[in-house]
Amino acid sequence: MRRFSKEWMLVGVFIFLFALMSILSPDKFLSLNNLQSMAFQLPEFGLLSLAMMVVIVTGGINLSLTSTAALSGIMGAFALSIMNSAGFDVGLTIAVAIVVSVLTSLLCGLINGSIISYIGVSPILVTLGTMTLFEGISLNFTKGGAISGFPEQYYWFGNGTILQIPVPMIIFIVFIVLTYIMLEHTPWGLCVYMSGCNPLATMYSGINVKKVLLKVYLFSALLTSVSSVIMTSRYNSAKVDYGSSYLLQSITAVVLGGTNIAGGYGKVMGTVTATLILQVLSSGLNLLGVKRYIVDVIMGAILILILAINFINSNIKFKTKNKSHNSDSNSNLIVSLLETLKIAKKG
Amino acid sequence: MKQFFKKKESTILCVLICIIIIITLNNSTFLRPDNIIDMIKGNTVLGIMSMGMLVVIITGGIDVSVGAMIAAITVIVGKFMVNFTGNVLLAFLLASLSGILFGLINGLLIAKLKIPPIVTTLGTMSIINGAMLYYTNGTWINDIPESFINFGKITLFKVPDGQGGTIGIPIQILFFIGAALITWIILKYSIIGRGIYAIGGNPVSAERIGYSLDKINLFLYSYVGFMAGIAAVVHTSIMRQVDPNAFTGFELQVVAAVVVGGANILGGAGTVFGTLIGVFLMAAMNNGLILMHIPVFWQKIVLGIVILVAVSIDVLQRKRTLRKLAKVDID
Amino acid sequence: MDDKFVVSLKNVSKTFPGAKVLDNIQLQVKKGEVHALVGENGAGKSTLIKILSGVYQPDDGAEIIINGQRVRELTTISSVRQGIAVIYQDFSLFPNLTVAENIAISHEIEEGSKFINWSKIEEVAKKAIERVGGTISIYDQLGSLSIAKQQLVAIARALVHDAKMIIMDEPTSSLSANEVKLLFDIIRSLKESGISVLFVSHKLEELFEVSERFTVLRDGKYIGTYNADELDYDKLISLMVGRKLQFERCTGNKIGEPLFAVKGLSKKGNFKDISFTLHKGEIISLTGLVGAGRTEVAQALCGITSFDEGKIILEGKEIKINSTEDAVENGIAYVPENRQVEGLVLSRSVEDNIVLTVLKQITESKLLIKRQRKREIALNWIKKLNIKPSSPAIAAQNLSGGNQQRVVIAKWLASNPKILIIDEPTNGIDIGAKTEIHKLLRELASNGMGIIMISSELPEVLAISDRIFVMRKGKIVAQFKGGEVTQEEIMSNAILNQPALAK
Amino acid sequence: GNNAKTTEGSKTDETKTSDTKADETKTEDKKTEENKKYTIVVMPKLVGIPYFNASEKGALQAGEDLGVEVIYTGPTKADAAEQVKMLEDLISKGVDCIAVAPNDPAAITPVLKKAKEKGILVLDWDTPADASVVDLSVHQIDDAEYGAYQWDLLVEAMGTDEGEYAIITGGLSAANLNAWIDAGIAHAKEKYPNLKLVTERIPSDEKQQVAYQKALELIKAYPNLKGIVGESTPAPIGIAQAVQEKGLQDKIAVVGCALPTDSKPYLEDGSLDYAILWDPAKLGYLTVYLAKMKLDGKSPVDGEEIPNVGSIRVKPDGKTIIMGPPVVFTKENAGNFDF
Ligand SMILES: Nc1ncnc2c1ncn2[C@@H]1O[C@H](COP(=O)(O)OP(=O)(O)OP(=O)(O)O)[C@@H](O)[C@H]1O
Ligand SMILES: Nc1ncnc2c1ncn2[C@@H]1O[C@H](COP(=O)(O)OP(=O)(O)OP(=O)(O)O)[C@@H](O)[C@H]1O
Ligand SMILES: [Mg+2]
Ligand SMILES: [Mg+2]
Repeated sequence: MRRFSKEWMLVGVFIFLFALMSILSPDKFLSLNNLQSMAFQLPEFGLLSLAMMVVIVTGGINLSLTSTAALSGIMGAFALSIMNSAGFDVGLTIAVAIVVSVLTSLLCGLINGSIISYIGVSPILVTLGTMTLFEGISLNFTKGGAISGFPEQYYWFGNGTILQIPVPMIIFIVFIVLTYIMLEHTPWGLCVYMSGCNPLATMYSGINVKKVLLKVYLFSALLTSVSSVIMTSRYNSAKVDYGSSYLLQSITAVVLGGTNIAGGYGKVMGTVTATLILQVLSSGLNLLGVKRYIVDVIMGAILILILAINFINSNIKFKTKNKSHNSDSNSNLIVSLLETLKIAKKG
Repeated sequence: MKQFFKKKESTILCVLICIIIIITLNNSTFLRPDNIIDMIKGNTVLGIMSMGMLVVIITGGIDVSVGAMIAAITVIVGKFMVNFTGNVLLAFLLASLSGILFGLINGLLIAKLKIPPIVTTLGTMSIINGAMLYYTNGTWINDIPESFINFGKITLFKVPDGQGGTIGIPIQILFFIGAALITWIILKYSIIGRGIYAIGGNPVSAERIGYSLDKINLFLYSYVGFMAGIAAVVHTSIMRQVDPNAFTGFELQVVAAVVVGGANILGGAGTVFGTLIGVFLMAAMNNGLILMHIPVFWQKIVLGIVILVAVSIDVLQRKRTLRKLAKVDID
Repeated sequence: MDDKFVVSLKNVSKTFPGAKVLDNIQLQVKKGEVHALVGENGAGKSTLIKILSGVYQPDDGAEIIINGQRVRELTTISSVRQGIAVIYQDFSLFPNLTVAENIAISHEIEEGSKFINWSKIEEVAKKAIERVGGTISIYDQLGSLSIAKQQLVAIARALVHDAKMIIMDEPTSSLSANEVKLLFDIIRSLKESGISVLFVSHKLEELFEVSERFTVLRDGKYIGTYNADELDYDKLISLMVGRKLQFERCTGNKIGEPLFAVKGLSKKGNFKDISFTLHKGEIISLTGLVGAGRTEVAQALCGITSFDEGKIILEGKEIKINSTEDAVENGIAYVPENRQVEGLVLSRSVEDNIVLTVLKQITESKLLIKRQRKREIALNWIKKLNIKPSSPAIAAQNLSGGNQQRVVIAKWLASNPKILIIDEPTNGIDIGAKTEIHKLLRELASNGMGIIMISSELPEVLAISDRIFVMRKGKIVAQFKGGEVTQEEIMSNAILNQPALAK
Repeated sequence: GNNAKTTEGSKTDETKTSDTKADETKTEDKKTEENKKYTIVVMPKLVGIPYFNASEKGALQAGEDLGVEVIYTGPTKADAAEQVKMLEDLISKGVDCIAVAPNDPAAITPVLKKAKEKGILVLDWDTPADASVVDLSVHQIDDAEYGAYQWDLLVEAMGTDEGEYAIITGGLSAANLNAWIDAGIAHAKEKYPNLKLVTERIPSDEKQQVAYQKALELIKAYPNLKGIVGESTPAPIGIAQAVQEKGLQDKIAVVGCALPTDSKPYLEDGSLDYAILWDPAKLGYLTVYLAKMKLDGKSPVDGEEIPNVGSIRVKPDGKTIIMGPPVVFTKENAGNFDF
């Protein structure tokens, strides 16, 4: 039960913040307009956070996330603008562009994944290298400029709506469900979690851990490419630094979502809720006209606060002697807590 | 141990030497004393901060708030100097104190609330940076007192600059050397230093033999803050102006230098020597690419590939020695 | 207070969330005695030790008297200062530090110095290593040592302290006969110099060899303290488990046709010229000293490491095994010797651990996991192997050693292997569980499975093997039929350098 | 004095947001009373850099003078994605006019279109957005002219129109910097064919420290270097510092766009020859002024005299406004400015 509570507490925080913002600026925050615009903004970042999460669950990290997204967007954008100006059929152009985007991203994922799993270099080092490398390639292709000149119809992916629901949101939901199923309902997902906890024992059990890991980076790359398609469509262009500020933000969202930074634990629901929280905060505070810097301060404080609440929460649980199965560190924690409780009692 | 760590750093050292040779063959200016001195001076802030980052990384932690801390401290010290005095000693004192204070906050959160270091410092990064920018609105501080600027211009013993003239060693480099030395002594000769390695290797056992994780964490993150303070003053003494935005994205550079230098991001391993190699590798790459006249659009590609190749060779090398290692002595 | 006792514990209880692990325990260790603490897996021995060493705090009401003085609160450091040194079951060493540092660091801390005196560290470490008779270089990194050597280091570390009592939690679990002998010599010399030893082991012969008094725990409860002469083997067992148990030689089954053969397997620096044939329904043992290269052979056979030369033949056909995946596909299962690291994903549930080898069986149309099927399989094996607690959702790390081992075995049996390679199957497992595992192995063999058991524990080897291979320095040096050989014969082959008289 | 004003402004902002309904109705009443208290958003590429701080002052001043509410806000990083998000939130908030300095023109086209659909007046300032979506385009200067002017001054400072020079820019992907540089290079190709650019423009991440280091490296990599152009405000300062340290004031000419207060110490000893910029405060003022004018249904005309700004030029398309020629800051006049 304890494991669920972390995620549900986040949901609680989300509801609280949502309600708070609604009360503070009822006419604006709850307007269809604002809800829609939040739903337009969330997906690109949400997808990147999911992409980061699957990697963090294996105990890795992907610093090349945003530069992969940029490179993939730029390649897709090239395809779009070249074929568009050459007068190809629009449907074909868009299809080719998306395929190019996805393939570029998968290639990036393949490079990351194979060096990490088959050579065995630690993820932070590999992605540090590829982050620079992909950015360099993007720069070399674009010379720093933006690629634009897309067909009108491409605009739809990032800006269209179906029954008032933004298209990117629909895409996002599809991929949330896909990621959820992949991680929590397939053998591959089980292997991801198992090897995130203990790759050696997983390998000893006859699982090809390297393949599992490679697939994680490929899956992460897939999510990245979807995000990049949405971004290029929303910004109607592609450029080397689009979304560069998402890198640390996505790590923030993932850890806020309860994922263990050391690997082995992390739920789709947690990460998605965390991105929702960040979105509501940023839009809500913007609507209230709070200075951007103060928004940063509040975000940082919320991050620490939520994790602190998590900590206190698990302590209260302990006091009421709920049956729980703690991880090693938690049991240490409980021991130390016991001590403090004891001291408190004596004193 | 000596042998083991030497082995761990030897690959990256070889890569550094190769790069130096390649650059020098292309442009002999690279090894000219004035270039070397400029290069080190330009990277003192990175170097000093890497020493702080090294100790946390050895314990398996990380501090991504370093950029925000340095920026905030440059502002604090800058404002102080503009409004009160350009006394160098006071500047260092104030900087160290504010750095230690920032670090203590990180340390307390990590030790007492058991929030993972990366999360804590992501949070404090955002808070410190936001608060500092709210306060300054990004405005530069220009009127740094003359006395402090003069301090920044001090050079020590002249050495030939390779062009017939002489060049002095800038005072900033001394601080870099000092930071490296102190860190080395702490890691090598102090009980707490061994505790840092012990925690990185096996935190549960470290507690069992009597180390207090909380105390060490408090010390560690304060130490990082202290280094940030020193780095901030050194930076201001070089730039003579304070730009509150000068350190965005700096944390990644620091982490990069430390991990490329062979420190294990999971904790347990890392040396001052290795980190120095990491810093020099980054510095040499940045410097050398321009000296070699490599077009700017290729520079990141080259840098990325060098990092990938360096770390891959390192791992392959270690794997091979491990495979060759005889486990059983057969008659 | 009674000055006879170094340590006297009374009314010690310990409650973990959800479980009372110790219930009113008492323990009194006399000065200069070797005191055995015995009990089945999960009886609470390690927990009691952790209380003594200050790692855990007991529940209220406990009375702890050390050296005649009542102690209010024990912390790790005050425990060391009171003269209690511990060799933990999991060693508690630092893999990233050198042997010298591992041995001497805690000494320095205890002395309260702020800086390190390297020459002193080396001196202290050297002395300690000499004392345990090791040939270990103090400059080696601990992580690069074998488990056996690490254990020696852990022992050496405990000796450094100016201890009044040394607690050893299963110190012999991965030591070879020679090293055990050495350890006992050390224990005797400690005793002579007035130092008490609290000794935990599941190897009863060892206990009787050195211990003077026994304290028996069962299910967290205190059963009693006995002098060695009051006890014999059977009585001790019945006190521990509440019933009678004994290693009985299980007679061999009808042995079927050849199942699996290894021909001329060699790997530089690991093993050489390994050849043997395993038949259906047969249990063969690979025995020898720790470090003879048995684990290396097993790992090569199941794709964890590679080999340079040789053939592996399964049911008459040569097979290639390049990965653990290949091994599983060919029906080869390997239960590794270090279950905490290699055998289990400790923080995941028992269920997840068990189904890891049978992912195909629990997926529907190769895509999604069928939760119900997964649960069924797990429950089935939990029941079959009597794993306790029987909840499939509990994390593996919360099980005691013996039950953890059962989970590993369950995982492999679930995959329905043709060949089971099992490395030190009963290492750190209590006598009751041991016999059950032996029975289980026998039963599996009688159903036609071929079993290769790697074990350093000779009584066990003698009890269940059909054939016994002795390895020494990477080679098979002797081969015996089960039941036709004595411990002494095997030992002499494992140790000596002259060719053995094979029967 | 100005700082105090900003804090004051934000304070009123905050009180308003946290105020009770009564207050809000009061403001609303006021609004109907005056009937035309416009809300104008002025969004820079990013907040918290000196240049855009200066323009904030001007914009807020104009708001005060003209009786309109000016919201000056922008992302904390020069990231197009962040800018789009903020624009979306502001559209939800409901404003009368958005004037934006795009980090990337193409990226904000969709969101600007959305704004127009909602009936919001759309302007660009500082950096042009997609011409088809804006109602007015406020330029401090004509990009091509500005680039050419910088290169002319470079040649003047070098004292010769032949020799090697290099460029250090803020970032490779900054559209307006690229436009100036491209214009400058094109101009040089025509007018000074013997001027040789030694390497591609070098990025400095908008940091003085990086520009300083890159300049040192350039000086060594190209020993015959006679001039360096620095684009983006921190760059010329960093370059000048490098030149000063190496004592090359007389050998290497440095020009670029920089704020006068920052560049003063370097202008004084000649390590920085010319800083060329306009008054960002005026640009902010002009933007708000024109926005108000447009909201009132009027259009600016060529040569019109704007209070506190001066006369402006209007391009033939009727919607591109140019504030006027840049100011050149030198050792003599740098002290007269306060930005
Ligand atoms: N931190 C903990 N939280 C909950 N239960 C625990 C914890 N540590 C141990 N236990 C439980 O306490 C019981 C006693 O464990 P302990 O390790 O003391 O047994 P042991 O006698 O040393 O067994 P073994 O011989 O297998 O080592 C076991 O049932 C175990 O599952
Ligand atoms: N990295 C290493 N460096 C040096 N020696 C090593 C290393 N790893 C293992 N050894 C040595 O190799 C030998 C083989 O160890 P291992 O425990 O695998 O043998 P084994 O015959 O399987 O023993 P057992 O199964 O009884 O534990 C040991 O002597 C060990 O000390
Ligand atoms: Mg135990
Ligand atoms: Mg072995």
